[in-house]
Amino acid sequence: MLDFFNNTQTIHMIIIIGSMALFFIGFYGIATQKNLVKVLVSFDIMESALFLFFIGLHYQVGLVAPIVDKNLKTFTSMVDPVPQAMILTTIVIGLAVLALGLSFGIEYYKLTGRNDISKMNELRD
Amino acid sequence: MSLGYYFLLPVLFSFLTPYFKKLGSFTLRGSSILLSLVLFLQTVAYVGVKLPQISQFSIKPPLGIAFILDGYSLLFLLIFTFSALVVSFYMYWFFEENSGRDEARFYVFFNMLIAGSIGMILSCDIFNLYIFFEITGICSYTLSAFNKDKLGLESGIKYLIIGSIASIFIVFAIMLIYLQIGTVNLGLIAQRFHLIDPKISVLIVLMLFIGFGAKAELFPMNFWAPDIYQGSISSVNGLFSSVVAKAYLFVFFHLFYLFNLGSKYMLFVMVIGAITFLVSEFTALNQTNVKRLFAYSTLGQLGILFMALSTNSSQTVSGALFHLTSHSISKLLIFLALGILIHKFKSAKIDILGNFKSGFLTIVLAIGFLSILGIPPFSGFVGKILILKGFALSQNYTAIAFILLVSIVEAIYFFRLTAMMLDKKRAKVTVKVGSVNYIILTLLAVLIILFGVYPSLLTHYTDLATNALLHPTNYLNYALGVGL
Amino acid sequence: MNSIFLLLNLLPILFLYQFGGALHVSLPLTSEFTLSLIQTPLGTFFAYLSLISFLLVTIAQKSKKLACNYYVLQFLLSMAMLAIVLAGDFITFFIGWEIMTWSSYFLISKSNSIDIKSLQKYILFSLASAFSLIAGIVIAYSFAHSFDFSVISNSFKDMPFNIKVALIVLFSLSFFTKAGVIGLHYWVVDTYSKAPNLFSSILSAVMSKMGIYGLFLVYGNIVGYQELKMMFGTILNGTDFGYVLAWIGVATSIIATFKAITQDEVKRLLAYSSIAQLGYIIAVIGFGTTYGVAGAMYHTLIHTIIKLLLFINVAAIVAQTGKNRFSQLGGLIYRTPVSFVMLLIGIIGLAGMPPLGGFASKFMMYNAAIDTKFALILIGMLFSGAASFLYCYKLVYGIYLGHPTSKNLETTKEVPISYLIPQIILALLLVLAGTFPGAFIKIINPILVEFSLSTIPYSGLGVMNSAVGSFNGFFIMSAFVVFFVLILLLITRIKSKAKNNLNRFDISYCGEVPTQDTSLHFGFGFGTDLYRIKFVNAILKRSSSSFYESLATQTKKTSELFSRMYYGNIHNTMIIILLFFSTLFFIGVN
Amino acid sequence: MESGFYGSSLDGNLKCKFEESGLANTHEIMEKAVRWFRSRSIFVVAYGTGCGAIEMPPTFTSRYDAERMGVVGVATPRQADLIILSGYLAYKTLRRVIRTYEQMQKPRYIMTLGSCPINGGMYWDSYNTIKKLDDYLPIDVSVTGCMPRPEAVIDGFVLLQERIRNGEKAGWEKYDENFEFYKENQKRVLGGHIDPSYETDWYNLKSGGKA
Amino acid sequence: MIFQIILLIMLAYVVGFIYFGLYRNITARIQGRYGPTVYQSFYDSIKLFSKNNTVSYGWMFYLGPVIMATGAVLTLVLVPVFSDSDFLRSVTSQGNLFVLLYLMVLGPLGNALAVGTGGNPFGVMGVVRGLTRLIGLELPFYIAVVGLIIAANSSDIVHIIDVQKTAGLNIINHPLLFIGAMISMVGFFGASPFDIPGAPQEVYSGPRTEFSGKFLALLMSQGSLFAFAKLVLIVDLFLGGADSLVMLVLKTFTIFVAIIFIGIVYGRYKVEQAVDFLMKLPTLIAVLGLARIVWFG
Repeated sequence: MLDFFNNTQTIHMIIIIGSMALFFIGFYGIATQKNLVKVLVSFDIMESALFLFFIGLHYQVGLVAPIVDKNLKTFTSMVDPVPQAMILTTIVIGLAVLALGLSFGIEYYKLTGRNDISKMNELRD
Repeated sequence: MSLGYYFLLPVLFSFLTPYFKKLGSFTLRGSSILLSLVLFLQTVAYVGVKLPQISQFSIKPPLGIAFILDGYSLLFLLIFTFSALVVSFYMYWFFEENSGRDEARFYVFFNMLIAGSIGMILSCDIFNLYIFFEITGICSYTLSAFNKDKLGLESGIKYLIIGSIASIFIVFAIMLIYLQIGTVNLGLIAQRFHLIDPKISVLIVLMLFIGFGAKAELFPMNFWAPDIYQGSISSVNGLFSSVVAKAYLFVFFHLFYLFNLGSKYMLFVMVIGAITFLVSEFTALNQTNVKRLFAYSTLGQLGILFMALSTNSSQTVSGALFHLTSHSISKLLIFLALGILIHKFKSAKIDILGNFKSGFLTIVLAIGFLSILGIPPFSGFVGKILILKGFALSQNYTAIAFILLVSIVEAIYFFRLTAMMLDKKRAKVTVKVGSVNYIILTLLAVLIILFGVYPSLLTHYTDLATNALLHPTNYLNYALGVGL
Repeated sequence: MNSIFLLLNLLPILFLYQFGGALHVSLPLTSEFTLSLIQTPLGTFFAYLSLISFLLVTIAQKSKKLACNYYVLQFLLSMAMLAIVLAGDFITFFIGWEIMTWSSYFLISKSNSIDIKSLQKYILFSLASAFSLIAGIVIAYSFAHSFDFSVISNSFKDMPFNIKVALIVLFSLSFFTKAGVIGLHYWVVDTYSKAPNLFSSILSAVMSKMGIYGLFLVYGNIVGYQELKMMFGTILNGTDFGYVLAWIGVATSIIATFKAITQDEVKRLLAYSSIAQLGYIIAVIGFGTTYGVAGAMYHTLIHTIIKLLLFINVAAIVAQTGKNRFSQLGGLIYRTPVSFVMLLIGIIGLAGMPPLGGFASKFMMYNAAIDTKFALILIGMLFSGAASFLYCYKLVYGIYLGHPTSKNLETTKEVPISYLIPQIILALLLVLAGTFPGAFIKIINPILVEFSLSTIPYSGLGVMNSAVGSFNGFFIMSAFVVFFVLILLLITRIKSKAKNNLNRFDISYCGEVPTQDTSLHFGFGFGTDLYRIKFVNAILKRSSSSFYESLATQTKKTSELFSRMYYGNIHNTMIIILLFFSTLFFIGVN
Repeated sequence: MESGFYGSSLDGNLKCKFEESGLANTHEIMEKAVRWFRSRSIFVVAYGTGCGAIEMPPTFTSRYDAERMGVVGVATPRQADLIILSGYLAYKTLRRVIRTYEQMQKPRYIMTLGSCPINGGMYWDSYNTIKKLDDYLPIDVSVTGCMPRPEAVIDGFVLLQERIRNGEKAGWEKYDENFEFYKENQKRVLGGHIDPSYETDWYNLKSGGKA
Repeated sequence: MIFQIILLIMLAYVVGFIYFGLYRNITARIQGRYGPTVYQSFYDSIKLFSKNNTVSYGWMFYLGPVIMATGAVLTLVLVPVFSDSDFLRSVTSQGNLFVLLYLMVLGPLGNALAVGTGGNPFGVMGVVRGLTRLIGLELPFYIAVVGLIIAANSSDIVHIIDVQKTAGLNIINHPLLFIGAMISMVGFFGASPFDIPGAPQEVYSGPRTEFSGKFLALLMSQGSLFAFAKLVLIVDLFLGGADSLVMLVLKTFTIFVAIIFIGIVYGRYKVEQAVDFLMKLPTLIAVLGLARIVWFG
C-alpha cells in the first residue's frame, strides 16, 4: 500500500495535484479577495505552491537532500541542488516583498483606515 | 574593470548610505553623484572596446554566473548610467529645496535600483535575471512610495501587487524551463528551447510575456502604470520612464530574440504594441494631471518601441533603439523640468502648471515635446524616420499609417501643453531655475539637438546594438563559455 | 536688432546670387541619409521669392519693437524655406518642412490675439500635412531605396500603379493642406487672422507657396507631367488628373471667394482671398501644359507680391488705429493717402485688372485652360474672378473710404515710413509686372525646360505671348496712362466751380442731416445680399468646421472611453491580467 | 459769384480771352447756347408734400409726358436743377426742403404747386405750416390752383424754360445775394436749431470732425 | 493713329448719344408717350457740363469718373470696329478678348472708389448691388465668350471675325451662346430687369447719388462710349463685324433695339432674383452652347 506512494511517479503526481490545488487557492484568493492582507497572503500561497511544485518535482525516491554531511556518499545520490538554492533565494525575496507590502499596508491603514484594494482609487484624473 | 562592479558598487554605496548620512547631507548627495559618475565613466570606457565583454564569477559559464556586455546592453548601459547621473544631480537640488525629507531612504533604493536595472541587462542567467528583476521591483515600489502620503502609499501598494503577479509568472516560467531543460543559463536555454514540448513552450513564453509585459507596461496590463507615475515624485517618474521601463523592455526583447520565437509571436507583439500605442495616446488626451499625461505618453512610446522592435528587421530595430534613446533623454528632460514646476506650484494640474513664466523652461520643454513627437531637427525625428523607413523597406504600410495617424493624436496634447506655455493671457508666475538644473536641462536639450543634427554619433551604437540583438551568436558563444 | 537681421536676411540672397545656379552641396547626416542642396531653376525662383519677401517684411518690422527671439525664429523660418526649395532629397525637404512648421508655430504664438484653439488648429493641420508627406516619402523610399529626388523620379515609372496613385495622393494632400485647399483650409483663416499682423504676410505670401512648390516638385519633377499623362489618360486636350485637380482648385477659389466677401475682419477676408487665389494656381498646376505651368508660376509670383503688399498695408493700419474690422474702420483715405494708394494698387492687382500684373497672370491661366479646352474650369475661374471684385471693393471701402466709424480714426496719422517702403517696392513690382509681362517669360522658360515642356516664345519685354493670343502690357499701360491724363486735363479744364473738400456730412441723405452718431459706414452691410442668393447661400451656410468639430468631439469621446479603462482599480487590473493570460493560454495551446 | 445767368459755365479766363480778341459776340452766342441747353434739360426732384404730390405722376407719365420737353425726374438733389414743392410745408418739412435745396447744384430753381406755399391756403391759421414760402426760399415759378392740373404744371415748366432761355435773374441768385435775410427768416421758424450750411472744411481741418 | 482714335471717339460719342436718345424715345413710344427728342441725352450732357457748381469730396472722388471714362475709352480703342480695314488695327492687336473682359469692369470699379469716397451709404449700397449682380451677369457672357474663343482657338477678336467669314456667322453657328450673351448684355446696359444697382426709389439712384455737374456729364458721356464699344464687341463676336460705317450702324442698332425690347417689357428684379435667374436659365443655355463646342465642335 505504502509502496505505492514510494514511487517517484506517484509522488510527482501528488505534488503536481497538490501544488496546483494550492496554486489555484491562491489564484482564487487574489481574484476574489479585496483585503490587502488577504491578497498578500494569497500571493504567498501561490508562491509556496510554486516552491512545493518545483522542489517536489526534483525529488526522486532514493535520493537524499544535497546537504554535505555523512549521509551523502556520492553526488549522484542526491537531488539536484540548483532548485533548492533557487527556491531558497526566491523565498527570501518573497519574504522581503511580503514584508514591504505589509508595511505599506500598515502605513496606509494608519493614514486612511482602509485596506480594501479595490477602493484604493484616489490616484485618478 | 570587471562588469561585476556595476552591481557591486551601487550595492556597496547603498549599504554605506547610513554612514554617509552621518557625514552630512552633502556627502550623502555627493556619494550618489560620485557613484553615478563612476558608473557612467566606466561605461564610457567600454565604448570602443571589442564587444562582447564577459565577467565570470568563480565558475565559467554555462555552469557559473557571468555578466555579459554586448552591443545591445552597452546602449542600455549608457542610457541607464547617464540617466542615473542626471537624476542624482537633480536630486541634489531636490533635497536642497525639500530639506527634511528622508534622503537616506531615497539614496539606498536609488542606488539599488541602478544596481538592479544594470544587473538585469548584464546578467546572462535567467535566475539571476529574476533576482535583479525583483531588486529593481522592490526598489521601485519603495521609490514610488517615497512620498509617504496616501497617494504615494497607494501607488507603492499597487506597484507591489502588480510586481508580485509578474514575479509569480516569471518564477513559474523559470521553473518550467528548468524542469524542461535543466539549466538557467540563457545560452543553453536559447540553444535547447526548440526541444521543449510546444505546449509547454507556449506556456513558458506566455508566462514570460505576461511577467515582463506587465512590468513593461503593455496593454492590457498597464492600467496601473499611470497611477504609479501620479503617486511618485517626478524625478522617480523620470527614472521609471527612462530606466526601469526600458530595462524590462530590454529583457523582453533580449529573451524574445534569444529564444528565436517565430513570426506568429512577432505579429502578436506588434499588434499588442500598436494597441498600447493607440489606447495610451487617446487616453492621454483626456488628462488634467501632467504626471498621468506623461505616463500615458510613455506608455504610447513604449507601444511604438514594441511595434518596431518586434519586426526582426535590422533597419526598424535600429531605428527603434535610436528612438528609445531619444525618448529616454526627452522624457527625463520633461519629467525633471516638470518637477521644478510641480515643486513651485505644489500641484500637478495642467491648468495650474501652465501659468509659469520662464523662457528657459519653455524652450527646453518645447524641445522635449518636439523631440518626442519626432519633429526635426531633434533626435526623435531620426528615430521615427528610421522606424518608418524600416517599416517601408518591409513594405508594412499599415504600420506606417498607424504610427503616423496616432502621432497626430499625440500631437494634440503635446501642442496643447505648448500652447498653454506660450499663452500670454494666463497669469504668469516667474519660476527661477537653479544653476544645477540649468546645467542638466541644458545638457539634455543639447543632447537632443545634437543627436538630431548629428545622428551618426548615436547610430553607430544603435547599429551595434541591433546587430547584437538580432544576431546573438557572439553572445551565445560567450554565454556558453565557448572559447573562454 | 532689426538692422542686424536685415543684413542677415540679405546674406542668403547675395549668397544665392553669387552661386548663380551652380549650388550643389551634400552633407552626410548618417550612413543612410545625406542632406543635399541643389539649385534648380524652380527652386531658385521660389528661393528668391521667399528670401525677398522676408527681407521686405523685416524692413516693415523696423517700427515694431520685437524681441530678439522673434527675429531668430523668423530667420530660422526663412532658412527652413530655403532648405525646402533648394533641397535635393526628401530628407532635407522634410527637415526644412518641419522646421518651418514649428518655427512658424512659435512665431504665431507671439501674437496677442491668438488663442489655444487656433494654435492647435494650425499645428495639427501642419503636422497632418507633414505626416502625409513623410508617409509618401517612406513609401517612395521603399521602392527607390533612396531619398534622392532624381533616384525616386527615375524609379517612379517602375512602381505599381496603386503605389503611384497613393504617392500622388499623399503628397498632394500634404501640399494641399499647406496651400489651404477647400476642406483642408480649416486652419488657414484663423491662423492668418490671428497671427502677428506682419507675420500673416509671410504665412499667406510665402508659406502657402511652399505648398505650391511642393506640388510643382511632385508633379513636375518627381512624377513628371509626361508620366501623369501616361498614368491617367487624357480628357479633351489635357490630362484626367489635371481635370480633377482643376475642379478642386476652382471649387476652392469659388467657395473661398464667397466666404471672403462675408467676413467682417480684415485679415480673415485676406485669408479667404489667399485661399481663393491659391485655388487658381492649383486649378492650373495639373494641366501639364506649358501655359498651365507658366500660369501657375506667374500667379504664384503675383500673389506673393499682392498678399505681401496687402497684409503689410493692413498690418500698418491695424498698428496705427488698433482696429481690425471693417465695421470699426473707414474714412482713412485723407488721413493715410499713401497707404490708400498702395492698397488700391494691391486690389487692382488682386482683382486681375489689366494694367497691373494681376491681369497678366490671370491671362496666362485662362489661356492654359483654353489650350486644354477645359472650358468649364475657365468659366469657374472667371466666375470666381467676377465675385472677387466684391471683396476687393470691400477691402478698400471698408478701410479707407466711407466714413470714419470712430473719433480716433479722424486723427490718425500716416503710417510709419518703414511700413511704406516695402509697400512702395511691391507696388512698383506689381506695376512693372503688368507693364513688362514678357520679362517673366525669360524667368519661366528654364523652369519649363526643367519640366521638359515646350518653352514660350519671347517677343519683347512688354508682350505676353500665349497659345491663343497675346497682349502688349506696355501698350495697355501707356494707353491707360495717356487716356487718363488726357481725360483728367479735359475735366479739369471745365471750371464748373468744383466745390472741393465738402464736409463729409454734406451728403444727399433724403433731406436729413447726418451727425457724428449716424451710422454712415456701410462696412458691415457688404455681402448680405449674397445670403439671399440660393446658390451662394448654399455655399455660405456650409462649413468644413462642423466636420472637424465633430471629428474633435469623436476623438474626445474615444479618449473618454479609453480613459474609463484606467480607473485605478488594482483588483480589477489583476483579474484582467489573469484573464488575459488564460485567454492567451487557451488560444496558444490550441 | 459772377453776374449773368449762365454763371461760370465758361471759364472766366476764356471769357476774357474772347473779349480781348474781339470775339465778345462769340461769347454771347455760347452764352445763349448754354441757356438754351439748360432750358431743354431740366432734372426735377419732386418733393411731394401736400395734396399736389398726386398731380406729379400724371405729369411725368404717358398722358401728359413732361419728358418730351426735357423735364425728367431724378432721385437726388445733387443731380437736380429744379425742386417741385407740391403743397404746404410744415416747419419740419421746411428743414428738409432747405437741406435739399442747398444740396442742389447751381443753377437751381424752385417751383411750387397750389396756393399753400404762396399764402398758406387753407392752412392760413395753422400753427406749424409756412404761410409764405418765398420768405424762406426763393421761388422761381408758382403754379396756382388748388390743386393745379398737370396742364398747369406743364405750363409752369414752359414758363420756367422761357425764363431760363431769356436769362432772367433766378431765385438762386437772390438766395445768394440775400443769404442773411433768408437765414434770419428760417431761424425764426426753425428756432435755434438751424441746420449747418457746411461752410467748414472738414477734410482739411487738423483737429477734424467739427462741422 | 491718333487722328483715327479721335475720330473713333467722336463717332462713338455721337452714335452712343443718339442711341441713348433713341432708347428713351422708343421706350416712350412703347409706353404710349411722345417721348423726348433723339438728342435729349446730348442736351442733358451739355447742361450738366455747364453747371455752375459740382460737388467733390476730395481727389479720389474727382478721379473716379476719370478712371471710368479711361476704361471706356480704352475698351473702345481696343475693340476692332471695322472688320476689313486697317482702321486702328495696330492698336487693337495689342489687346485681346480677355483684356476687354476685364477692362469692361475696370471703369465701374474705379468709379466705385469715388462713390465710396463720397461717403454716401446709398451710393455704396448701389455699388454693392452692382457688384453682386455682376456675379450672375457676367456668367452667361463669359461662357459665351469662352465658347467663341475655344471655337476659334484664339482670343484675338480679329481672328474671331475672320473665322466667321469662312465658317458662317456665330449667331447662326452658336445661337445658344448668342442668347446667353444677349441676356447678359441687357444687364450690362443697365436695362430692366437687371437695373437694380441704380434704382432711384430704393437706393437714391445708387452709385450716382453724389455725382453732379461735370462728373455726372462725364459719366453719361463715357456711358455712351462704353455702350457703343459693347455693341461693337457683340457685333464683332456674333455678327462677323462690320466692314463699313453703314453696316456698323445697322448691326449695332439691331442689337441695340433687341436689347431695348428685352429690357422694356420687364419689371425690376431684386438683386438676388437677378443673380438667381442669371445663374439658371441663361447660364444653362450658354453652357449647352459651350458643351456643343467643346465636346461636339
